[in-house]
Formats: sequence, structure tokens, C-alpha cells
Amino acid sequence: DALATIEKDKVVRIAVPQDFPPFGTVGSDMQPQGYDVDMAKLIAEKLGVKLELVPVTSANRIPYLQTNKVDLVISSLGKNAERAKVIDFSEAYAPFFNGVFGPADVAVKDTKDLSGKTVGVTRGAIEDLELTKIAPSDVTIKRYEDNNGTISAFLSGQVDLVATGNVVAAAIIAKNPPKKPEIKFLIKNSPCYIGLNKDEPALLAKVNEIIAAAKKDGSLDAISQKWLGAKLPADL
Amino acid sequence: MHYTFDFGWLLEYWPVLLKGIGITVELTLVGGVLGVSLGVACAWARALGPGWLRPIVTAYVEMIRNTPFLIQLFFIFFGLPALGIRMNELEAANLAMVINLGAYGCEIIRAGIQATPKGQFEAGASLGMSRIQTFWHVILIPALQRIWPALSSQIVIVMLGSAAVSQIAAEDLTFAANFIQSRTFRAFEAYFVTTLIYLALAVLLRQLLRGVGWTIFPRRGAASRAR
Amino acid sequence: MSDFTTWDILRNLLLAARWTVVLSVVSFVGGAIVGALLLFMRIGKGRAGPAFVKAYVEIFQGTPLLMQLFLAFFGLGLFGIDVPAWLAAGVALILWSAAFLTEIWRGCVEAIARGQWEASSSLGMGYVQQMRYVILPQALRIAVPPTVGFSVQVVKGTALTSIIGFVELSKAGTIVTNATFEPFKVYGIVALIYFCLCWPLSKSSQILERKLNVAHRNH
Amino acid sequence: MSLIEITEVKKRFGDNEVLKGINIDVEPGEVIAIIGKSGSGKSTLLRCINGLETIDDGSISVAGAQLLPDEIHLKALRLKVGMIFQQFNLFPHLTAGRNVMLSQMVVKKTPRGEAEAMAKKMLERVGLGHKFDAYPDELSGGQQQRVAIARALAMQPIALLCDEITSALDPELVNEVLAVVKELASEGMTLLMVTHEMRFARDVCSRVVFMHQGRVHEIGPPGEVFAEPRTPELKQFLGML
Amino acid sequence: MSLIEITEVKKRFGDNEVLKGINIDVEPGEVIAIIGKSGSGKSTLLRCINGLETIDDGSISVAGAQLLPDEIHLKALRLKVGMIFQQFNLFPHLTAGRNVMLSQMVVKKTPRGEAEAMAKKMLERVGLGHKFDAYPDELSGGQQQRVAIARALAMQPIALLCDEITSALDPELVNEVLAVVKELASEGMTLLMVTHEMRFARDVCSRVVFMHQGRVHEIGPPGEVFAEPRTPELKQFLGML
Ligand SMILES: Nc1ncnc2c1ncn2[C@@H]1O[C@H](COP(=O)(O)OP(=O)(O)OP(=O)(O)O)[C@@H](O)[C@H]1O
Ligand SMILES: Nc1ncnc2c1ncn2[C@@H]1O[C@H](COP(=O)(O)OP(=O)(O)OP(=O)(O)O)[C@@H](O)[C@H]1O
Ligand SMILES: [Mg+2]
Ligand SMILES: [Mg+2]
Repeated sequence: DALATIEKDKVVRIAVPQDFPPFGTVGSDMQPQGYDVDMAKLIAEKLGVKLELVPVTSANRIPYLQTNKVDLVISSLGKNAERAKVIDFSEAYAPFFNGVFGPADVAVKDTKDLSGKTVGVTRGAIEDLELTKIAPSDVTIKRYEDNNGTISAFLSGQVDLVATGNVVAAAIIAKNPPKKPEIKFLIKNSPCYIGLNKDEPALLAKVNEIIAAAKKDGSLDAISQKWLGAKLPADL
Repeated sequence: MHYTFDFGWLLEYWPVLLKGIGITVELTLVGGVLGVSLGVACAWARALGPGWLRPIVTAYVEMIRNTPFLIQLFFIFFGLPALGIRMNELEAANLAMVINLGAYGCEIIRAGIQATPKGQFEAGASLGMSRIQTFWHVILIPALQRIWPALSSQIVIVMLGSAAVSQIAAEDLTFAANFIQSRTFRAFEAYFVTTLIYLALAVLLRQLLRGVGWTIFPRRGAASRAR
Repeated sequence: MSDFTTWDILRNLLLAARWTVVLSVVSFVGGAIVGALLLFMRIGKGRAGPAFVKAYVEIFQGTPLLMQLFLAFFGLGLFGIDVPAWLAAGVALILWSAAFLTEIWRGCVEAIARGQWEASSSLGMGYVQQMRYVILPQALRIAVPPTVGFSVQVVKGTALTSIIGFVELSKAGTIVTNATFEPFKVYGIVALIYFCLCWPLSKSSQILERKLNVAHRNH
Repeated sequence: MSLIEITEVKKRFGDNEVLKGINIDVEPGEVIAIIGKSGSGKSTLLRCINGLETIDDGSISVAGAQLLPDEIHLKALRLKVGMIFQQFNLFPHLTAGRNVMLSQMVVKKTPRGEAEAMAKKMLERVGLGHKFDAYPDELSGGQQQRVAIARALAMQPIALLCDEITSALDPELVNEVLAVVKELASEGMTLLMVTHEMRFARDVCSRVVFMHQGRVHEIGPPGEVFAEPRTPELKQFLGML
Repeated sequence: MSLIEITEVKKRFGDNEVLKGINIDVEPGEVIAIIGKSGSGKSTLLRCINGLETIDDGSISVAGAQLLPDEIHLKALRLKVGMIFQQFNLFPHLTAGRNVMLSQMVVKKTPRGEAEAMAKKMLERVGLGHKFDAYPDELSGGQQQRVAIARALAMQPIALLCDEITSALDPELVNEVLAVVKELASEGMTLLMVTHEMRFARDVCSRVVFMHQGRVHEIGPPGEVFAEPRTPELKQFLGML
């Protein structure tokens, strides 16, 4: 029982991103910061145990969980049926809109316009799975190991467009890069969930309880204001 | 251990693996041929070339041999576009492998050239051949023959090192493993299968290189045939 | 979100380079210990030992280090061993360098002339005594340059641990690139730091080799 | 009873029967020269006596003890029989003195001080007392070979096997080594030596063994063997020189 | 006008003046033996004539054309003068036939068919027509040296330089090479050869050059030089043999 172990060891190990602004990035002191990191802190605080942050990438966060290197994955994890077979998901804790982004001079309005273009995604991220499903066959999808790769590929012009989260694109723009990823169209509204191993009902219940409480008492709203610059959407 | 192995995904994903193998093989062949050619040119420059060329080649060789392949790859793919030099991931991967093997090959082949008896140069010269002609027709093949095992090992090492090109989204065998892993969450199985494939490729490549040696160095073949 | 000055970039990369150094030292020392054990199995009497080491070397030299890292990372976890990235990285690098060091050293032992074995036999020394007093002291000397040379490969090999999430110099480079949008500069600095770590090793290996060759010629 | 008894010794390398039944008895104090064409099996015979090769058939006994191919018997044998090689085979990482001391200390567990005294004495005996601290690569070939002799002598063997010990030497250095061997002979050391130095064989040896195609083709005192070779093979061999 | 004119040639290696002013004129068809102690500069002289070493002073001209140290002049020279070395220096990766063909095709741009025919002819001439497809390591030393001669001849030189071409050969193989050289001489080829084969020099050569300490110490027909050496150095040299 994972919850019991956490309570016994007085430490919870949580996987967070460090290449995915604003959910997880590093400051100039190389410490993780962001929405997911604050969420992790909140959970640890409510569990009343110490927090151990484990930086992961989109590609390896699931194996981290499966091999018990972490207890929870708070890494802007999207939910789909295939994944739900392998791990369990909590209630949603953050809003997330996947979209295709690109520089102003690239004319793309919807999926059809992607024809012949090269789109960068982070391998294994929800936008990878979704885009793969909807993109016309002549779209070249380049799948990078982590968001670092995806963002670098976009900024260095190795891909025309990227598929990523709206807030991610906003965070990049805020840093005033040489090339600005503007929204072309949204792929999917896929809020983020906390991932945990199957057959851990106690831990799942506890996490859900904490999320519900945080929604109610406004602490989640505060996190949202801080990192996304908006209140939580009501339907979350 | 509460984990149960599942290789069922192989049924669905074998085309991905196959494509990955194809790219890895392509990278290895192109990288091998061009890399050895570059290595020969650099070895010539360092051992016999004009004085002004040597420090340039030396700097190149030292730079490559003392930095990780992964960083060279990132530099070419992510860094060079800042200078307006852009290439796609396969070109970048190929280029990185060529310059990498070129640098190591240079040192290995140079050792082979330097082990050439002085008399070979003199025999070439006394027959009226120019320095380049002597190098090309007289020195090179025996020099390569001398170091062929070392060069073969280096080519195998470069093939295995090509696993890193998945980092720039080149869809090689490692990319295939990562891709499958991200879709099926069967990380261990995907990497295990891929590792076995790499092992087989390495064994095959070594055989292939031995075969190449047999054909381009006829002396050994003829001598043992006679024996 | 904070902005990185060039100094921040350099500072963070240098801080991360500490991990590269630590990981290199651990891998190299560990690899040397495991490699030495394998060496004794390889050149010892008996059949199983040498066959095992041969297979070991074939596997570790015949598969990408990257795959070994992945398997150590995900594989050990399957066996219920909780592997942090640094442990997986360390284990994989140690096993990998052991395979190469063992082969390098075997070459050195085999380079010792047969006459040395025979002379020591004819003086009544047993196998262990021959090894201890005659063969190894000589093999050790000629093993130094290629061993130092291989340490460069270990330092460079640590770059691949970035892929299982271990934040050393390479990983720091990608992270910083992402925070600064200056890949040319960042990867340039990363390459330079690696060069500063590796070049002295390469160079000393070359110098040692030259010295040894001169010493040999004097015989 | 002879000191070394070699009886019907056979040795094969794969299909190649190199020794085809060798019989030689060596009395204490004898000096025996073994001569013969290249490939006739001279070295192999010496190596068998020293246990560096295992024999396929026949027997070898030294001072009454049978040669058996296990570590303990081999070690006992090698303490009785020293061997000196064409290529000297000094240990290049040790000084001359330490070369002579090593096996005493390691094999016989002689205390360091004693071993050192013995090494000094033996190096004196071969005329190299002053080279105690020299490394092999600082010595001439002749000096190296004399150190090798000292090294073998320090184990106080009852017989010495010498395999072409002057063949790798420049002509002017041959005599300094042969002089040492001559002195050993005159002091009563039992010696079996493969040699191409016919004059030396004639002057110093008590018997000469001519080997041919893995057999002892002729054997006898040097006067007889050299002056009146009985077989055409020996005649041809002597004529060749 | 002489075929090869060597005038006051000087050559220094660092501080070591190896040739101290050499004067020799070689007439067409002459066969000249160069003898002298090791280190007297014999090889260096031949190497200078072939342009393998640049001279420091003096001049060398071949068939009226001056030797100048640039690629074009050197190539022209080397087409006129062939050289054969002590160590054969065959190209190990090519068959005997291809060894002979290579320089024709590369240097003279002779078409393959023609080069092959020439190679066949030259190999016949040295008695190795049947070894066209053999690799150097499948040939004896004497055969290898004869291939080297064929290789030089295939370039149709007007003179041949031979530097101790039999010194690396086992005694029984020396004669087969010398026989080839003798035949070349009788066909009128101009030859300059460094040799230790005094009998050969006496029988075949028109003149003998005795070099000593970088100078031509004596020169004359073999009858004179061998029978009545005028200087003590030559006397001593001939006595040594
Ligand atoms: N380790 C070995 N393996 C196979 N064949 C061997 C081995 N050692 C010797 N031989 C063969 O045994 C034969 C006799 O060799 P040996 O060295 O005893 O001859 P030798 O009389 O000492 O000759 P030499 O005068 O050249 O030293 C040779 O044909 C040799 O090729
Ligand atoms: N490349 C070189 N660099 C320096 N010194 C050289 C070189 N080649 C020859 N010498 C020196 O020039 C001198 C003459 O050498 P050379 O080879 O011409 O002598 P040689 O008469 O051919 O002797 P040998 O009979 O031994 O072949 C020797 O003292 C030799 O050491
Ligand atoms: Mg022998
Ligand atoms: Mg010479």
C-alpha cells in the first residue's frame, strides 16, 4: 500500500517536469519551479510528509511510475483510454489546451492546412498521440525526446510548427524568443491529471480528496493565478 | 517482482522497428563510407600533407575526440541554425557520424601510414610517381590493411554510438524503441528487444567489415589460398 | 521566470560539470575494479571463466551504451530495486567501462613475451607468483597509456546519462538552452567544458605512450 | 644411478612427432652438448626436461625423482634443474640483483638479507658484482645472459639446461658467456647444452649428442663424434658448418 | 658527352658531410661497381643521382639534362634512371605483374593493355613470366628482387642504379639475381651498382669506384683496382674481405 509507505517513510516522491514552462522549468539556480511543482508541494504539505521532487521528461515519466521510482506523477499528464489501462488518474488539477503553434508568417488555420508541413512534438505527450490521430498523412511529425528538444527544434527552425500546450507557448513568448509560437488552432482540451500506479485505492482517494479541498479553499486558484495568469476554469 | 513481461506489442509495432533498423543501417553505411574517406584524407594531411594543413586537421581531430558525440549532434542540429546553417535531422545525424568517424579514423589510419617502411615511398618516387600518386597507389592500401581491425572496431563503435541520434528525432532504431515505449509503456521490453537487435547488427557489421577486408586486401586472401 | 546572464549559463553548466566529474570518477574506478576481476577470470585457468568474460565483453561492446543505460534504469526497477538515475547511470557505466578495460588489459598481459612466463616457470614460480611478481608489474606499465586514453571515453560516455534524466553537464546544457534560447552559445560552452576535461587526459595518454615507446627502444 | 634419466621420451605437437623416443642418461658432473639441425627437437627435449612441455610417453627422472606434470612435482623438479634461454628472459622491470633475488624469496621464501647476499655472490661469480643495481636494458647482451646464469645458479640447482645461450649474442660477446659456462663445468656442475659452438663443445663437453629428426642419432665423446662421424647425416651436418 | 656527369657533388646530413666532392662521368653502356666500407657514402651517392636526396653543392646531369629538385625535373630524371633497392621494396598489395604495370600506367599513362604486355615481357626477361599473378609474399627473396628489376626496366630507363641488391638475399639466391644483372650488362644497359660481390665486380664491370670517407678514393678498371690497389685504405678494404 503506497499511502501507508509514504506515511511510514514520511516522504513522498513526485515526478515533475523541468522542461515544460509554466508547469515545470528551472530558475537560474537550476531549481524546479512552476505549476506542477507548486501542486506537488501542496500535496506533500497536505499529506504532512516531506517532498522529494524527481525531474522527469514526458518520455520517461510513466516508466518512473511503473518502476516505483516515484509515488505520483504531477507532470501535466493527459488522460486517455490507452493510458488508463496502465496507470490510474486522479481528478483533474489543471487546465490544458493542446494546440498547434507557429510563427506569424506560417498560414495554418486547421488540421488540413498542416499538409506538407513539419510539426515538432514531444514524444509520448498527449499532443503527440492526438496529433498523430488527426493529422493528414503528408504531415511530417518530428518526435523529440523531451520538451527541451521540441522547443529547441522550433526555435532553431528545424520544424515549421509545434504542437504543445497553450500555456507552454505563452510562457515561451513571455521570454521573448527570436521566434514566437502563436496559436494556429486548438487540438484538444485535455486537462492535466495526477498519475499513480494501479491498485492503490487509498492513495488515489487521498489525492482526490486533497485536490477537491484545494479547489474549494482557493489554493489551486492561487497556483493558477500565479503560473497561468487566470483563475481555474469552472468546469475543471 | 510483480511485473509481467509482454512482448505482444511486437506484432503491432514491427514496422516501426524495421524502419528504425533501416535508418540505423543507412546512417552506418553512409557514415562508415564517408567517415573512412574523410579519415583517409585527414590522415594523409596529418602524416604527409602540407605544413599549413596539419594544425587545422589536428585541431579538428582533437576537438572531436574530446567532446561527446551527443554534444556534437546537438551543436550541429540546434546550434548551427543560429549561423544560418540548417539541415534536417538525418543530414545532421549523418554529418555528425562522418565527422566523428573521420576524426577517429584519421588517428588510426595515420598510425598505419606511419608504419609504412620508408622504402615504399622511395620505390614509388624512384619510379617517377608524385607524392600523391605514391600515397594513393602504393601506401594507402597496405596502411589500411595494417589497421583494418582497429578501424573496424571503431566503425562498430560509431554504429552503436548512433543510438544518440534519436535525440534529434532521427527515427533510428533507438527512436523506434522510445516511440514504442511511449505508446505501450513497455519500456523494458522495448529496450531489451532493441538491444538484441543492436547486438545482431554489431555482429553482422563486424562480419561485413571482415568481408570488405578480404576483398580490398587481396594479398592475404591470395597468400592463404596458395597455402 | 528568471533570465539567464552568460555568467548564469556558465555557472550552472560548471556546477553540473561537477556531476560529470563525479560520475566519471565513479565509473572509471568502479569499472577498473570490475574490469580487474573480469581480467583474472579471463586469463585464469578453467573454461567457464574465460567463456563468461568473452560473452560479457561481446554484449557490452556490441550494444549501445545508451541501451545499457535504459535497461539498467528500467530493468533494475523491475527487479524491485529502486534505482535513482545516478545509480542506474553508475551501474551501467561501470559495467560498460569494465568490458573495455578488461579487453585493454588482456591485450597488455598478452603482450608480455612468452619467455617471461617460461623463465619464471623454470625458476619454480607458481601461476599466482608469476602473475604477481613478473607479469602484472610489466603489464601494468604498458597498460597505463591506453587506460588513461580510455578514461576520455568514460567522461564522454557520461553525456549519455542525460537521457535517463541524470542532470550532468549535457542535461544541464539542454535545460539551459531551453531557458535561454541560445543553443549555439550553450552547446558551444558545453563542448568547451568537455574539451577541458578530456583533452588533458588524451594528451597525457599520448605523452605516456611516447615515453614508453622510447623506453622500449632502449632495450 | 644417473642424475638425469631420459627414457623413451616421446613428444607430439598435433600430428608432428617432434621427439620419437629419446634415451639419454646423464651422470653427475657431466657436460653434454646437444647438436643438430634446426627443427630436430633439441629445444623441445630441454623444455621437456624442465617441465615446460609435458611429455606424451616415456619418463624423465632427475636425481631419482620422477617428473610428473602436477604443480608440486614440477616445482620440486625446477628447484633441482635450472634453465637458461637464448633470449635471456630477464625480468625487465627488476634490477640485475632483484632478478637474482626474486625467485629465492618467492619460491624458497629465503629472507631478503640472505637472498641479497646470495645474489651478490652469484653476480660476482659471473663477473657482474658491480652491476647489482643495473636494469637489464642497461646491460649488454652478454652481461644479460650472465645475469640469467646467476639467476639460475642462485636457486642452487644440481643441473643446468642451456638452450643456445650464445645464439642471440654479437660474436664479440659470445666468449664472455662461454667462459662463465666453462668455469661452471670445471667446478663440477652438470650441464646439458644445446649449442652451435662446435669448438666449445669439443673442448669442454664430456659427451656430444647429435639429434636428427627427433631421435638421438649419434652419441659419444666429442673426439669420436667430431673426428669419426659414423652416419652420413652427422657428416653432412658437420660439413655444413 | 657522358651519359651521367657527377661534378663536385657534396651532401651533408646536419654536421656530417657524407659526400665531400664526388666526380664521376659514366659513359653509355658502362657498368660501374661502387665499393667501400659501410658509411663511406655509397648509398647516399646513388640516392642523390636518383633525386631521393637533394645535393648541397655540385651538379649531376643525366643525358645532358641537369638534375633540379622540383617535381617536374625529378620526374623526368626518374623516367631516365631506374633504381633497385636492397630491400626490394615491392608493393605488397599488388601481384608481380601489377607491380610492374603500376608506374607505367600512373606515370606514363600507358594504356592497361600495353602496360600488361610490357610487364609480361619484362617478367619474362628476368625469368619470371610464370609468376605474373603471384603476390610478393609468395615469392622468394631472389624472385622478389628480379621482379623489382623488371619493374624498373618497364619504365625503359637509360641507366639503372643498384644499391646492394643481393645483400638481403640468402647465399643460394644471390646468383639468380646476379645472372639477370649480367645479362642486362651484356645487352648494353648502363649500370651503377653498389656491391660487395667482388668477384662479380671483377668479371662484369668496366670500372670500379672505391669510396672512402665521402670521396672517390680510387677509380679504374677492375683489373687495376683489385690487382694493384694504390692506397693503403683500398688495400685494407680488399684484405678485409
Ligand atoms: N609449441 C609448439 N607447437 C607446435 N610445434 C612446435 C612447438 N614447438 C616446437 N614445435 C615444432 O617442433 C619441431 C622441433 O622444434 P625445436 O624447437 O625443438 O627444434 P630445435 O632443434 O630446437 O631447432 P632450432 O635449432 O631451430 O632451435 C619443429 O618442427 C617445431 O616447428
Ligand atoms: N637520412 C640520413 N640522415 C642522417 N644521416 C644519414 C642519413 N643517411 C645516411 N646518413 C649517414 O651518412 C653516412 C653514409 O651513409 P650511406 O648509407 O651512404 O653509407 P653506405 O656507404 O651506403 O654504407 P653501407 O655499406 O652500410 O650501406 C653514414 O654515416 C650515415 O649515418
Ligand atoms: Mg631450438
Ligand atoms: Mg648503403
